[in-house]
Amino acid sequence: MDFGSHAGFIFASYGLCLLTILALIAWVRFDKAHQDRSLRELAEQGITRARPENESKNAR
Amino acid sequence: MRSPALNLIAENLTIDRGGRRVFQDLSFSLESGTALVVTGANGIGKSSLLRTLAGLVALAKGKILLEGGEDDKLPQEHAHYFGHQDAVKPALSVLENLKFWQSFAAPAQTAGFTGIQMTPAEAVETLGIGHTAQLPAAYLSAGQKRRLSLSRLLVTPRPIWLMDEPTSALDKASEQQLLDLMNGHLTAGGMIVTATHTELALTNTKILHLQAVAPDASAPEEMLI
Amino acid sequence: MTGWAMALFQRDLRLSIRVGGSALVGVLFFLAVVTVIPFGVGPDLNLLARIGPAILWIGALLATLLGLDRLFQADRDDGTLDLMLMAGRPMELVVLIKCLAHWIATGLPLVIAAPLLAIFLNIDPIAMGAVTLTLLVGTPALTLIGAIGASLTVSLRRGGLLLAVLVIPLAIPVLIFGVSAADAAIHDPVPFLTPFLILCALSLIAAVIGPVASAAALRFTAD
Amino acid sequence: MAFWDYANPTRFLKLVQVLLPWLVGLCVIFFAAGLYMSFFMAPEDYQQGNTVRIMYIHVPAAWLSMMCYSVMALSSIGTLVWKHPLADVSAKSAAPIGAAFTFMALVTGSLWGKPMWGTYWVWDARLTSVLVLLIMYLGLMTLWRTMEDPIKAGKAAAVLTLVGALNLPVIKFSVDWWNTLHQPASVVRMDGPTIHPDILWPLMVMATAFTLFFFVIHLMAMRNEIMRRRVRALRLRAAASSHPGTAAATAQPAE
Repeated sequence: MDFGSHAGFIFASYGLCLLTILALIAWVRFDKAHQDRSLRELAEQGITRARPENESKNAR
Repeated sequence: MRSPALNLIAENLTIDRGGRRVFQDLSFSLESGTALVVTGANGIGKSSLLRTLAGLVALAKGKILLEGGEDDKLPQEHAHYFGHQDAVKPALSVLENLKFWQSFAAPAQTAGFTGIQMTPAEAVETLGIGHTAQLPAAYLSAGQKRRLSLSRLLVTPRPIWLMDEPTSALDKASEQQLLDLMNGHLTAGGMIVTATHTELALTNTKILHLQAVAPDASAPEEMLI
Repeated sequence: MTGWAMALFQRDLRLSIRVGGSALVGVLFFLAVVTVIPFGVGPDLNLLARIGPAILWIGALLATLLGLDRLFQADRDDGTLDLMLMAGRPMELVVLIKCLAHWIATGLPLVIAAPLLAIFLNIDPIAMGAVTLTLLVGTPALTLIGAIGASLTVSLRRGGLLLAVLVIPLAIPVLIFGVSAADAAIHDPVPFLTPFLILCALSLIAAVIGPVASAAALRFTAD
Repeated sequence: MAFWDYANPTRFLKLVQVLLPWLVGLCVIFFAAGLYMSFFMAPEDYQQGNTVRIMYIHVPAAWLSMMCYSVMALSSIGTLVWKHPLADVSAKSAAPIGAAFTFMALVTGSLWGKPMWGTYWVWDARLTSVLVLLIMYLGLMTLWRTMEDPIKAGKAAAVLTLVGALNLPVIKFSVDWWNTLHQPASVVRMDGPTIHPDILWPLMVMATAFTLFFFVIHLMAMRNEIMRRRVRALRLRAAASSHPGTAAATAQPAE
């Protein structure tokens, strides 16, 4: 299909949007991996959340 | 002697600072003419307790009441906070510094508290820095600045004094002077909450000892998050 | 003004006059900004006359931002801010009075210097008057809006730059109407009064929002 | 009330776990449909030719840049009024997403503008206020980064967000002083949309896709933020070691 003389602009816009969306996805993924790793490292040192689940329920 | 018209009550105070629980469920009450001496190891939260009573740190739980205080005022507006910082402006003269605080801080008059209001000149005279009255505060030594800061409590009568390490930067003679002032304040029906490492010879004291408890029993709410 | 308010006002004014000559630095910075612009755009006097009001306004905005970081920081550093919070006085009013004193010490000198700097920019007398008038009405708004940024960054060691970034978007409306009012006086696309009255309204709005937001921020960052 | 139950971060995380796959699936479907419609079904505009296709991403991005700020403003009220821990998290994690959408709206807007007006940038009301919005997003993100204590930073940012929310209409109004090159608003009108349904439908589908995408990323970012605060709290506890900073009090009279 033909997008006329402005095809460059159209593809550039869609491309840049795609890139931004991918960047957002990459950001949350990497951030998640990072926090997971930190939590794991802390857990290996024996530092975990001590508060049990049922207690947290009546905390609020 | 006099009826204890004032009663400072703290109920279940719980404080989190920077995502860390400083202390929890701390309760006490304090009557007119009594000093509460807060003791405990470094970093246990003595300063935080005083700043909480001063209304500077938000409570996570609990409340602070002042029975017999002025109705339209918060408890901290009946209190003077004498902390580590002097709040002295070097560019102003000693009297200018003091006159500002006298006009700026609202006095709190309550039944049972008979503390009198000194003029700035009398106050600096009382604390032995009368000869510096006209000098810019920049020329004062650390101890003199401390005393200038202390004279702030004398020019605006308020029944509660919150004093964090009041004796720091004071020599022996000034320390005795400070104790006399504090005892005078108690006799007048005021109350004092002080955090200190040194023994203070006060007339009528209660001790509040802060100590660490097991970590797991007291995870802050923030831990959830 | 009641006693405490007057005492605070006098104290702040005294402090800003005695400490470091903040007014002078502000005016010098203003002069420096106005001086460098012709080097950027060229010495064409007609062009300078046309963009002159804008240059003066931007200069005033930058000079105001420069002095704002000390508005609360000096008081926080020596513990005064804590005592002010528990003095039993409404913090919103305290902020308003501090802003007023700050504006008289740093903003008013800029307004007074504006006509002199206008000469460098080949601005004709009527426009000169208009710019000065808009600055007189508009710079308080800049200080009041800036107070929000100053109280948000009060606990940061080097908050000055961040303050500018946070405040500039909020200051854009003031800039727009200040410059359009001044422009309107020169080559009237609209009557002078319309943007000028909007500028007045913005200053009044800032006099409400600035102290309220700033007092809230100061309370939150107290501990 | 059910809503408050999910206010507990732990439960919130569970809810996210359940919700996320569905949202992701829906989002992908809507994106596929939207892209297909905007490329192959929507007609060329008789004036703008094929460049009108940029609208199908530009308008949703612009819409989300505003919606994201609204989410932050509401969360800020939650932070300041109810002191809700999740409100804080929500506002903080929305900021980068808002900045990304605003950036998208700006870039696509100027790529649309070049063939239409012959220039990448005009200082008209919408473009300018969107640029200001971007600066505000970035400023807020910086404020969050520079303050150590997340609670304090959250409160400071909440104040700024709300002031900014008041400021945005004023900016829009101020910048309207200049003539706007954009077309007047035509989607929302009292007598119904005036643009042709062939154009409107792809636009709606794309807008839904973008909105779903926002929620997916926002929930994931909130989850990350909750974990980040957990890590922080645990590290603080680790640092405090034997003295956890908790204290029991005994008040007794001295002899």
